[in-house]
Amino acid sequence: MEITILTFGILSDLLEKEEFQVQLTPEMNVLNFKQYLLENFSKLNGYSNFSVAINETYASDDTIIKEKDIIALIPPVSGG
Amino acid sequence: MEITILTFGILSDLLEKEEFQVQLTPEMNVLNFKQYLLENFSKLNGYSNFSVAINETYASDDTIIKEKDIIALIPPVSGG
Amino acid sequence: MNERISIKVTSCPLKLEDAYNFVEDPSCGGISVFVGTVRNETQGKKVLRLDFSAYEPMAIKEMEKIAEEALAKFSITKIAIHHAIGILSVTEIPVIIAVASPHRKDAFKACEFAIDTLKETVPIWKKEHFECGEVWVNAHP
Amino acid sequence: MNERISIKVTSCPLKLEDAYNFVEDPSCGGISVFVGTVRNETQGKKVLRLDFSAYEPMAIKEMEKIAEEALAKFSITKIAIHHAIGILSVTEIPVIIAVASPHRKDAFKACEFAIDTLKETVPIWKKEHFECGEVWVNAHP
Repeated sequence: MEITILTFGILSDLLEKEEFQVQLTPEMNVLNFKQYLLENFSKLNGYSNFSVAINETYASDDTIIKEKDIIALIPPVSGG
Repeated sequence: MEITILTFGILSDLLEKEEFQVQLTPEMNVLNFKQYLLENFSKLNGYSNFSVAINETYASDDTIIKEKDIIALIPPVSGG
Repeated sequence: MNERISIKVTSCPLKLEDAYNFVEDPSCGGISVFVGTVRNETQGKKVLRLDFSAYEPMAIKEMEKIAEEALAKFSITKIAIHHAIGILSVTEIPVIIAVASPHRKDAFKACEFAIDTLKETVPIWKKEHFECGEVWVNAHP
Repeated sequence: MNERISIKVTSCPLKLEDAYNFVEDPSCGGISVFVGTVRNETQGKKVLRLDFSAYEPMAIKEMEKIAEEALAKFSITKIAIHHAIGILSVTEIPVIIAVASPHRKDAFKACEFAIDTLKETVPIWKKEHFECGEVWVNAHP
């Protein structure tokens, strides 16, 4: 299934894009998705210090990614 | 010696004046001064819940009152 | 007076931007402001207005002491303590305290210290006016 | 949205009076305001400006959560959480939080809770610009 990924902060700089699509296997959870990214995007250069939000809400490692989900890669926040 | 007394808050209401003079014996301390007031001003009606400031600074019970001191009777404050 | 301190006792309306502009500083990352406002009720009774009076020269001295103590106790850069006197209606402002510091925790702590101490030591009094009478706040234990 | 909450993420300059006027209420005796300001240095390095970016719809949701949680945890009446994005210079204002409550302790606690939590959870990022380079704040442990 095709999933849209949004990137922010340092991750936009590392990946050199703010949005892209990936093909994921069904029933993939967030932890496996992070591993997939680290293995397939060398530009991340092993940078794993980020959270994942699904549909504008923080997701836990065992959340299953579903078709049409919008995934955001959230590096450590620094607002305020 | 003649001493000027300033009153504030409820004490102005009780004594019905904001300033008056009293004749005090020399070497009187603040504690004795408070007793003097309570004995000589029946309008106070026993109201003893006040502090004494001398020359715009809080005074302790054993502070000696000196000629030309300006004494203020400070009921519990309620600013803010 | 210490140029890091702004003290005011006034019968004019207090303005938030006066205190804020005084403490704002390029070295500071946070500003904590406390604004006291007149409530419409106290202990279940409807308040019409408050009447604040002060022993003004002593009030200013005590407010300066609080500001100096806050500068000594906390890592803060500037502090403003402004108090209004006279008659104030509901939502009007008796007191504004603003504190600027490099790091925010210090500003919060100093601001709370200043308002707590002001309420204990500064010779200012308020009379509450109700529909049926008036009372000096705190006068009776 | 809850009428006791004002949330804003904007590229326009934040105004203290907007947050203040929103929370001011006749039932309240105290208003605690926190204003974040851009400092001229960080860890000994001179800061020229900060560039704030946000995942805006999620930032708004997370700020609403903070406001709802503050209303549930503390005896407060109203809360405003406003954040600016874009480029800000020294002394300009990235964030304003204002909280009104009947009694002041609740306003202080809720205001500090809100800024602490915002800095942990709200998806907003700042890049510090120095004379010789730039860095995403917090990006590296």
